[in-house]
Amino acid sequence: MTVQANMAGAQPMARRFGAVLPLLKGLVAIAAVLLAVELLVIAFGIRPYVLPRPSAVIEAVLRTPGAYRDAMIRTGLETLMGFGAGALFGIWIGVAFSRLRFLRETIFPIFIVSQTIPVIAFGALVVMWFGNTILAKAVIVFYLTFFPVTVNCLLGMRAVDQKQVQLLRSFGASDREIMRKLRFPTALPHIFVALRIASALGLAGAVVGEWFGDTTGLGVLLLQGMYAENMVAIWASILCSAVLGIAFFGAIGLAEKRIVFWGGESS
Amino acid sequence: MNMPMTYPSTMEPAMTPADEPILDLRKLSKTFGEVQALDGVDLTVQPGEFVTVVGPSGCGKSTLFNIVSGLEEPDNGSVLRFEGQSVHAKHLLGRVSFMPQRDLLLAWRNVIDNAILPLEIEGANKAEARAEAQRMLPEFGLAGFADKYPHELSGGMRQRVALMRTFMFKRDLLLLDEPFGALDALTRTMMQRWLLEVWQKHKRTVLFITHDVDEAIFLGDKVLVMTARPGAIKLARTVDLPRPRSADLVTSPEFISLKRELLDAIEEESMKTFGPASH
Amino acid sequence: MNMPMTYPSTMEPAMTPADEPILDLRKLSKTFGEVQALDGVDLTVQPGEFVTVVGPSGCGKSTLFNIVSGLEEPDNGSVLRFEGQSVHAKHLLGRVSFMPQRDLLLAWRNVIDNAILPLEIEGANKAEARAEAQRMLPEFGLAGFADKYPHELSGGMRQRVALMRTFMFKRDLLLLDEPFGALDALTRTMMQRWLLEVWQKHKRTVLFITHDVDEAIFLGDKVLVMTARPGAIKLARTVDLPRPRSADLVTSPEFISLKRELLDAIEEESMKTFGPASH
Amino acid sequence: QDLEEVSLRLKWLPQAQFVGFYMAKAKGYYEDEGLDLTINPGGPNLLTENLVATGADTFGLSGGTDSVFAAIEKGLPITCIGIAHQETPFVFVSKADGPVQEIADFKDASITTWFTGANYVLFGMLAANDLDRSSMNIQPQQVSVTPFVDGQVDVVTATRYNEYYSLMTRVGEENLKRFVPEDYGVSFPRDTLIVGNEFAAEHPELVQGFMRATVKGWLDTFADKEAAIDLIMQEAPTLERPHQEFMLDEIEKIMLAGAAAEQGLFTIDMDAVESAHQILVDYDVLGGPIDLAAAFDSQYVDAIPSAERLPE
Amino acid sequence: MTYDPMSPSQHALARGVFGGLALFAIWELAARLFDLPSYILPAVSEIIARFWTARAVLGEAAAYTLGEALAGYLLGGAIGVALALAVTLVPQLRKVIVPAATAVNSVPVVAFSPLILLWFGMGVSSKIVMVAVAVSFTMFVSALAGFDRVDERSVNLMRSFGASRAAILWKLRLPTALPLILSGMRLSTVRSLIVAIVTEMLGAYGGLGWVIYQAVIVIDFVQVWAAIFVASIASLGFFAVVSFLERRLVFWR
Ligand SMILES: Nc1ncnc2c1ncn2[C@@H]1O[C@H](COP(=O)(O)OP(=O)(O)OP(=O)(O)O)[C@@H](O)[C@H]1O
Ligand SMILES: Nc1ncnc2c1ncn2[C@@H]1O[C@H](COP(=O)(O)OP(=O)(O)OP(=O)(O)O)[C@@H](O)[C@H]1O
Ligand SMILES: Cc1ncc(C[n+]2csc(CCO)c2C)c(N)n1
Ligand SMILES: [Mg+2]
Ligand SMILES: [Mg+2]
Repeated sequence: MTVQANMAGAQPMARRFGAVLPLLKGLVAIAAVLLAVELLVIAFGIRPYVLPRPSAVIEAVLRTPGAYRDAMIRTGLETLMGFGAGALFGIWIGVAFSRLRFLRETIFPIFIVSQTIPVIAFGALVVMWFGNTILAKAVIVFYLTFFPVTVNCLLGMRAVDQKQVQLLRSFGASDREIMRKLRFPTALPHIFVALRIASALGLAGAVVGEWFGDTTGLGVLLLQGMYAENMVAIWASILCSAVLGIAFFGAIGLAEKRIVFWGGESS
Repeated sequence: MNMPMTYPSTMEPAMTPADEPILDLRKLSKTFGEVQALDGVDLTVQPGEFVTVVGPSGCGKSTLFNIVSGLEEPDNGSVLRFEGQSVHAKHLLGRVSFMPQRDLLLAWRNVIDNAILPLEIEGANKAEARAEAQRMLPEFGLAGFADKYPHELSGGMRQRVALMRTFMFKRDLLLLDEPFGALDALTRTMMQRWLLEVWQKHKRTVLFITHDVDEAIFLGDKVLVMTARPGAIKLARTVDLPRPRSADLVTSPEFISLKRELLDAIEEESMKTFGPASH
Repeated sequence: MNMPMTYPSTMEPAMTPADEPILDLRKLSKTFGEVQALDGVDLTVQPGEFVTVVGPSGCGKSTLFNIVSGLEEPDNGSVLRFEGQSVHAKHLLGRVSFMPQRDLLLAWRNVIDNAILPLEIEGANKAEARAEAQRMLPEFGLAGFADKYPHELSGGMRQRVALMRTFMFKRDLLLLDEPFGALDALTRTMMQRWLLEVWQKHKRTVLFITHDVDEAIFLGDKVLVMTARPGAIKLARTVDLPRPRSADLVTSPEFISLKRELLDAIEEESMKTFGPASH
Repeated sequence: QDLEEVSLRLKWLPQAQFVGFYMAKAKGYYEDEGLDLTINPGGPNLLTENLVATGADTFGLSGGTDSVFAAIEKGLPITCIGIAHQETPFVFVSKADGPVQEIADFKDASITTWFTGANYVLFGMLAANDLDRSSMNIQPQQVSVTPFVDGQVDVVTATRYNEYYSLMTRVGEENLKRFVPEDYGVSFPRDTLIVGNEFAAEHPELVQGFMRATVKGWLDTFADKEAAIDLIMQEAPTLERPHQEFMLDEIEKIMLAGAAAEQGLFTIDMDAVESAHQILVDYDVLGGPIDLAAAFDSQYVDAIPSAERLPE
Repeated sequence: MTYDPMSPSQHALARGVFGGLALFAIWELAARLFDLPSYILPAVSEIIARFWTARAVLGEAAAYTLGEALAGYLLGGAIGVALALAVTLVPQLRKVIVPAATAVNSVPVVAFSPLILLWFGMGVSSKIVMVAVAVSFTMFVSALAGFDRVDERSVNLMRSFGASRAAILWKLRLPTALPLILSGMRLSTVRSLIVAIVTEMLGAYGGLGWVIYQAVIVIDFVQVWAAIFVASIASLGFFAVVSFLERRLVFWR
């Protein structure tokens, strides 16, 4: 019993520490990798065109830190807006679809087909409809993120143990209550899996969205580097994308740990 | 020590308002498409009684419970009377305490919140429900575990939480569908003894499904043996063993002779299911 | 009918080449990091003997089996003798037939191909192995199920396939770890009787883990009770009941008195695990 | 003062090639003309003509005469109101010590070019020099000039202000040989200013104002290139300044070449337009001749005296 | 009586077809009613008519793109499974490879496109590499989840039969992971085509992306939409084929 009490006390601390430690480890690991690449490039005399020295890339970022910071903020914001809306809509439509079979069976196939269309192919349409606003990018991110969320939300709701539904019904629960107290929580782990997938997709959407004529953002920097054949600039943009991507992924992971604390295995 | 002795079947008439059984099933049948699960079950349960049901796998025990808890409607022609009134099964939703074969705890709710789930659905005040559950914890051997989540509990503990949830849903009739089926034999013995203690204190009517003849005799005032599918009541035996019952009861001669009789009846039915192909 | 009567322990000396036990464990211990799972197990098994082991949950039964099947090395200082020779555990890999707690059938193999898995690994001719398995099917109650896949079988059938797989791996010593643990009480009874038949025909040595005292007595020539963790042998009792054993044995006085004795020993140990907190 | 909200869609991302527009905006010239102008960059797979035609943008700096022809042929309601690049901004480049020394050597060479307009320039050059391109090895060119640098390609296409700079820095100008289209009888004016027909019909005065402000912006740019480069570096800080400086020098030359040398910036040289048009008709890129008089409207540039369109 | 809204109704297919047709009808109506020019939104009938007139070009482009996508898909699948296998067989590698793969995956694949185009040129190889990069992570994650599902007790059982590591890999680990590997393969189909098309649009010698790119330049938006439709159909076809294979191979589900 005392052991358990100790454990209970130690847990929050371990949790807090547990969040920082991997971060620290990760940073050390990244530094090590960069150093290794640096040495490799120098040792083998790899042409900057094939692979520039990491130090040169970092130097490029530090030369115009404002530009990279603004780009990251802009791309990050686009992703965040579209992702937030996509996640909410994805869940909402997933819940609706799980209840309204007619709607699901009529509209879901269209959603599926829509996801086979590469966004870049109708960039012009997006610009025509939404202009060169941050909204346009958010819409693209939204388009890419809501679908996996809906799919997994449905999947998660289907994963509900029919016996648990019956139990709740035997307590006199309404469909609404069953949705709130059982189906949705059961679907949460699946939804988080989708969110993780969607975060990478959404970021890609934001970057591609910026290729449709935009002034700031990582996609813009990437294009600029690409057409000027500026390898250092390309790598700098990739580095920033990586930082942003990892941050998103990590944030979702943290949220998942907090929200789906039970680990997703239901009984 | 002598009060409990007189507790079971002998006390029934005194406890019932007017000799009225709490549950009365007649010619209860249930067909799923091609499969006839139940065929003319006749069964009465008196208030305060502990009735155990044994029967071969797939004979329709869970189906019977699903009907009594309101989850399924029986076939036409079946008679289902509850607390003296003829009712449709669906009217029983929310009126009996049902504990399914597995614990079915919600992984995202801690012990307390799992236990108060039925009260929450009833619309009870959450804080009050929690306080009440807190008070009940020690009795269910869960003192100090209020804030634990199901994945932090052993199988026996989870089962106790599920039982507590069932008890918190204060209905006169408790349906327990193999609550100890998933536990190992030793943990199971512990849980049986404990269940009897709790039951004796709470004085509820219990209908209890099990596969285990020892368990059926050890717990019940009355043991029902079901036939192979389609299920019906093959045999009903009153258990005239004194309460409180202790572990060494299982080696007493009365116990053994009752066990013998029930085993024979079950074996006969089991053979029908197993058939000769499976030895 | 009288030949089998004389079959069990009384026959042992005659069957053993030179009084040599097939398995001989002395001071066997096993520690996992902080946890001491086994502490000085002493155990001998004679050829042809059916030894059953009962003990509270987590007392180290599976660990014991893992060592004897060669999957884990015991701590230093443990003595492990197999067929008269002192061996390292790992040398036992492939030398005993091991059946784990669950059936662990491979979902993508049908009944026959699951059964011949160990022969395939031994490098046997597949066609021959299949033919042999075909011949064995009826005996295992699986006639006509050769081409079925595990998901098409009932729990009892799956368990029989797993047992058949174990028997096809022809080793002198069979280790069965709660083979019927997942089955319901009635199916279980059927399987026990059937196992005895198969065993008596194949004349193998069996070490059998169970939680169920009835099962341990019903099957065994000798019943071992293990202590709570760290596990050791608390009690060893020879079962002097005639073979073949029939179902009504469980209500015989000898059976009951042995059960009483074993139950008391187990309860004592169980209490240590359960502790007072959990009732 | 009520400003009309309008936008200009560029053909590409901010760089010195477009700095005159940024300059005009920074100096407030557009506001002076009653315009609240937003400059929208372009991108791959964006077509300026398309965005202007749909009204998504008011003005555009589009690909060039070739893309204007295509747009008119497809019925897009746009008009070209000025031409920025008076001569072909592309050159074809070979190695000074390589196998391609004169245009006749193109025959057996491996050539890459952009199939976004530059290909017609090349085809015209080859035809004008009696070379049969159907037997030649001409491949689409990728973003990178590295295949040329590495010797996998003999002739590469380069904009004079962009890829040529890369080639100079990587190979050295002395090691390069340029084939300038004008030297081979072909000229493709590019970087065309366009406007939507509806807008022009409703607000001719605003179109005129846009033109005036734009010209002023460019003249200021050429007058103080240092300030112009500062401006563009502010707009796109990750660009390389030396490259942008080089680009602006080249752009100045291209914008003030040909007819513009006399008549000033954004002159529409109909002779050059017609010759480019003829090449596209000859190659069946266009289904037939288009109405050039309707597609190219000089009134707005012509309304600004040449003297005001030329640097001092 | 126990109506489960999650299960498909018997009208599922009809409803799906109805939904598609309804969308097309609205689209067609909108395009005709508002007399939308093709550079805003061409009518469906126009697009479908183009299928026929441009069937040679579109068919060839689709084959080109499918070829790239398939090659990259197989390459990426092999890399993903091989990595997962390495991580499973050499547990020490897990701590290195999993975070590294996650980090690489956090970078949008398109961000690598300039590099890949620069390194591998405009030909099919750059498309194949891009698709492989995009597919390999999904496959790695799926395959790893599959290998992780392998029950240690089953491994022990095989060991007790005297099985070698290779036998355990072949007879146990791979088949256990197969369902998840295949579901990863199924999920990767659509993505492989999209990535191939996106990369083609940044520079290529052929393929649907290239057709789209060219069509935009000559302002032929009917062609753009026709190519998009073809891409959609190709994606769905690819998906259907892999789903079919999956059902065939993982019959025990
Ligand atoms: N919803 C249903 N649809 C079709 N058949 C059903 C349904 N529910 C139960 N059955 C069938 O009815 C029969 C009785 O099932 P039931 O679950 O009541 O048996 P049981 O006695 O509880 O078995 P067990 O001891 O294995 O729990 C079985 O053959 C089962 O397959
Ligand atoms: N690989 C291992 N690492 C650490 N601890 C282990 C390991 N294997 C077993 N243990 C511990 O050793 C003890 C004995 O476990 P074992 O599985 O042998 O018990 P058991 O008697 O088979 O239990 P059960 O009846 O539940 O099957 C347990 O406390 C268990 O947690
Ligand atoms: C300002 C600017 N305009 C055009 C090109 C050349 N170019 C030729 S093809 C193509 C698209 C990708 O294939 C581009 C951009 C350039 N480099 N920079
Ligand atoms: Mg049941
Ligand atoms: Mg065990």
